[in-house]
Amino acid sequence: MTGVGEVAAFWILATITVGSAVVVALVRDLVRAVVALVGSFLGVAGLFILLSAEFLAVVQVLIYAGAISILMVFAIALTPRSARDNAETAMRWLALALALAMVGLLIAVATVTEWGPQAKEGFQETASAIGEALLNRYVLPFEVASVLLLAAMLGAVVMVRED
Amino acid sequence: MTLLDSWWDLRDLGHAVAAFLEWLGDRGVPSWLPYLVSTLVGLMALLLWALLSQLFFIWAERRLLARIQVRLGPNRAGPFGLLQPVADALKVLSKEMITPRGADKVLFWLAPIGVVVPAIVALGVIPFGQRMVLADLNVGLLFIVAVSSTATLFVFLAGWGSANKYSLLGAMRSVAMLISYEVVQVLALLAVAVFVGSIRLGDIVSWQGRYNTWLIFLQPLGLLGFLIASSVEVNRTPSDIAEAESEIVAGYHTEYGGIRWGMFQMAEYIAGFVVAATVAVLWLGGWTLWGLEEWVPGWLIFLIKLYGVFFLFIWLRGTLPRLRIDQLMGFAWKFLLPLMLLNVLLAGLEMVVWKETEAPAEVVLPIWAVGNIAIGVGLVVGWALLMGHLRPRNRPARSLLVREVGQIYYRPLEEV
Amino acid sequence: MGTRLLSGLELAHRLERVMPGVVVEAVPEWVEVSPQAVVDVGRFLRDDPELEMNFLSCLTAVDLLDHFEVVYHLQSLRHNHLMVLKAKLWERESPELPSVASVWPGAHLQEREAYDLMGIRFRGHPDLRRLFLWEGFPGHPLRKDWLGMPGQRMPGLETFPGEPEWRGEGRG
Amino acid sequence: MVGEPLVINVGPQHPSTHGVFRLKLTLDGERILDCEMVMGYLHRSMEKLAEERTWTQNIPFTDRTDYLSAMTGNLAYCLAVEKLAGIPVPPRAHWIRTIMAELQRFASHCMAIGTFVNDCGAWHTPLLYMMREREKVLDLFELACGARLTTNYMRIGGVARDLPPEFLPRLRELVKELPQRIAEYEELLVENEIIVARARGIGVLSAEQAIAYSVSGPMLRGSGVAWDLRKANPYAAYEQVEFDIPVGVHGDCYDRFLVRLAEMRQSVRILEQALDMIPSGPVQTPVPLALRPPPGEAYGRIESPRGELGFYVVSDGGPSPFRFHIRSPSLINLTPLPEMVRGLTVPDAIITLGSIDIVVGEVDR
Repeated sequence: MTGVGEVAAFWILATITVGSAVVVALVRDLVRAVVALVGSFLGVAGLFILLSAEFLAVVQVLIYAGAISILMVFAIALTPRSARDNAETAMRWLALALALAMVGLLIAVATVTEWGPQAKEGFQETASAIGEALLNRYVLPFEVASVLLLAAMLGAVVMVRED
Repeated sequence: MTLLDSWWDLRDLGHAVAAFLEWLGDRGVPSWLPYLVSTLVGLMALLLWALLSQLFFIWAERRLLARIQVRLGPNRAGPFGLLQPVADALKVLSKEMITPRGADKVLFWLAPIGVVVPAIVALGVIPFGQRMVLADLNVGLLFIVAVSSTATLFVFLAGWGSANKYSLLGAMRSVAMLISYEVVQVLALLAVAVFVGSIRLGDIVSWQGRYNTWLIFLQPLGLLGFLIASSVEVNRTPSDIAEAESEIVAGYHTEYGGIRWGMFQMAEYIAGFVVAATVAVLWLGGWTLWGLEEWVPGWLIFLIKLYGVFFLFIWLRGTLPRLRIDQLMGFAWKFLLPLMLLNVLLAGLEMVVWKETEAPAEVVLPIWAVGNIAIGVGLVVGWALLMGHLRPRNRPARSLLVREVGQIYYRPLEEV
Repeated sequence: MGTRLLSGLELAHRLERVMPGVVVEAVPEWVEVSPQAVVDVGRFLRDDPELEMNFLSCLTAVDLLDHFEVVYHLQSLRHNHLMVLKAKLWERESPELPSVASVWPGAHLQEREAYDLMGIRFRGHPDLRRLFLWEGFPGHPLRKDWLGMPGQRMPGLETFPGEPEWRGEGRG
Repeated sequence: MVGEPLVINVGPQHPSTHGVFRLKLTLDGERILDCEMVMGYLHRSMEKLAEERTWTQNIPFTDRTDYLSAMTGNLAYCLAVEKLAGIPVPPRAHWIRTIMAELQRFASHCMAIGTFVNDCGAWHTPLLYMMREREKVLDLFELACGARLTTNYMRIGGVARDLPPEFLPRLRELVKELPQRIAEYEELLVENEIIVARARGIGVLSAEQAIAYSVSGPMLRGSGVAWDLRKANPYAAYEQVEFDIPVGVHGDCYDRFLVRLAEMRQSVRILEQALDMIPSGPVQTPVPLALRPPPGEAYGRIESPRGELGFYVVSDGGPSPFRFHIRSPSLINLTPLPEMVRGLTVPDAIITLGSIDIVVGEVDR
């Protein structure tokens, strides 16, 4: 993280991610909130690239910006009663308290861990490293996760069938 | 790599840019400047190429469709109607950009941008030549699919933002369709990655160059699945459900006028180029032509293949009727997905066998090619017969010819 | 061997036997029944095995200046014969008769058209609204006394252009 | 999971309602709950205008109701008036009328099938192939009577003018060429899996329903009822020609499409026989321009490409008809549409409307 380019890129991406996250919380219209959410997803993807984890960045774009945002939008469109806007709810204060607690936790973790130089040598291939790790050391969780996902999909199909 | 590697060697325009950057570097400019300049040059070249070929293809499509439909096509503006696309562009630019009253201003304005940007960004990864690629990421293939999947959300926003019943219907339909065909698309690309062993587009092209084979022979099923899935992603017949004129007027971009509508059209064409380029790189050997690329410029071969695939889309558009949305979805989940999974399994098996036996490529690849093509044809024809003709309900029929009046021949359709 | 036109007299005898007093007048070309019995006559004509008039070919309303006339052309697809059934309505202000839409659903739109253009109400019609003109349209255009035309002239030419007592303004 | 119903207008201004005709669809998601037809946008009240003109001056009206088959419109009106006034028609005129009616049927079915397949999504290609054939037929009409669309060719008592000498040779060439063209359509369209998948089992109308709703023409035959006025009540020269009536079996959009395609073949067969059997001689019995038929009424009807086209004319002895009613097949064929469309999706409703093949000029009159 030495060159001036990386530092500038980092700050830009950081502001994008946090900024759109704040927008998601504050904006009235839910669909606009989803658009801001996509903005923060892309910001996170940018941060991944900065950490030279390009495979994760591309998967982040594909999964989050591509599919999860659609999921959110469909959820909004198909819930009949949702008033389509971020109306004030009674849970406001509880949410604020929870948020503050979360911020406190993050700051604590950030200060405790020592951040030493990570990226010693330059840009090296991480996609194949992830692939090998998934299929060698972590093959069991990989298989269990896929079975879980399959079960979830079948469950969804069964739930929606009319007859 | 070749005898003539200096800048005037037109076989790969990348040499010229590299020579210019070296010259720039010696001038003692700050270290990041050449990097910035090469990006700008690459971007300009890509955009110029995309827009020019889009204009060309607007003309080519209208003329080709006309030839298919036994008519002439535009021939008034300029010789052979060549200025017609310019006229269209001027018309689109000069038309007023109306925003419907009930529309959600921000989303309505954002949607066309959100649809065009992914299509252009995906162009950056495509290798036109050995050194003619803007950014040869080692996740190139996945990058194309990921970026073009973000456009789906903005298509929905277009429908949702323009506060019009027809656009809403069109938006819901197109999103459901795009999602289900993305799965098929990724699986089709996966099979290619299994064969080549890497998803860097440069590696894929050099792999095909090294073994002097085209993956179309090794992966026919993958190509079939990818072509069908991408014709849905790009909203071209036989699946232009989103803007099915005969049903819901113009789908999600009904309310758009002027350059905003023009952007949707540009996005459709450039996404079409991206898909055609992917097919050209993955299945047709990119800029290699079994050694011919030593003499003929690599990027020329690549463009010929790209335009050939795009011509296939135009041909599809001119001839096939449109499937209903639920049939299209059924086709994706029940027919294409199992086929693609089988294809990935097949590719995996073949790679394992090849690695175990360490047999030389010249022996193994032809066997795989013949085997894959046979299995592919057998599967498609067998499945089509099973789903189609064997079921009496779907068999094309003829009407009875009767001589006398008064008889009733009605029989209710037996439910299958 | 074309479609045989059933004679009105024979039909009148057949109707008299089944429903006495329903036939008002019988002429070789058509048979006329009392308007209020149109539905029963229709059901009989459709269900009777020899006649089996299952196809209502055409339903027309005619304004004969002193009374309205609803003409039904009925066709049997199996026996290939055609008959003409008429019903006369004498009151001019609000002519009314029961709708045959229950016997032949094909009359649905034709009755709506007769109501819209001629002003004949069909009792029991599932959805009697104007078919072509908009709801607030004044009057029913096909009536002879609807003089919406310029010069308030009676429809129909009395004489030909070029004939001696032609009094048109040189038209034709 | 029933959301709130969405009412959309497949409005008067819509690419595939074949003219100014509106369908108000109440939708639950994609399924149609109810469909209401709103018409009258093209109502010119032909029946009122006809009472103002003489019997011969009314002939041009009959072109403009069903503007896709003007010849059959003329023929039906002239038959009705000839029956009313008892005017004989010379044999050559009978044959010319048969030739013209069958040519018009071929051209009209070209449009019907072309637009139906166009609604299925085949991007105008089949429509323009069939337009090529239709142009040849319209050229023949122009040769015979000077007009392509509103022909105004038939007169009471026969036909306006005799056929020009080069008409029959050109018709013979056309009749030789048409069978392969129809074979080409069958190969292009009937074998097409997507059209079978889109149209089979959609917009079903059973035989009983068809008869009850007094539907006629290809729609009635598509539902399996063998009924064709050219056979049941032969007029013009249909008695001396041999032809079959195509009949569907399942009464859905696909069968109606097949029936129309087969009818095109039968029309060509009739034309071949007519070419050999047409006699020479006068083409019109002289009828005074100031025709005053005896008081009375007549109901003349023929098999137009859309169904049973009838003219109920009442005469009070005056120079102009007392009552001039058009039995329009398109309007009556529309009656079962709400029934057929309930429960389908929007694209299916559009195809069902396309398969009924209405001409709004004839619906609204």
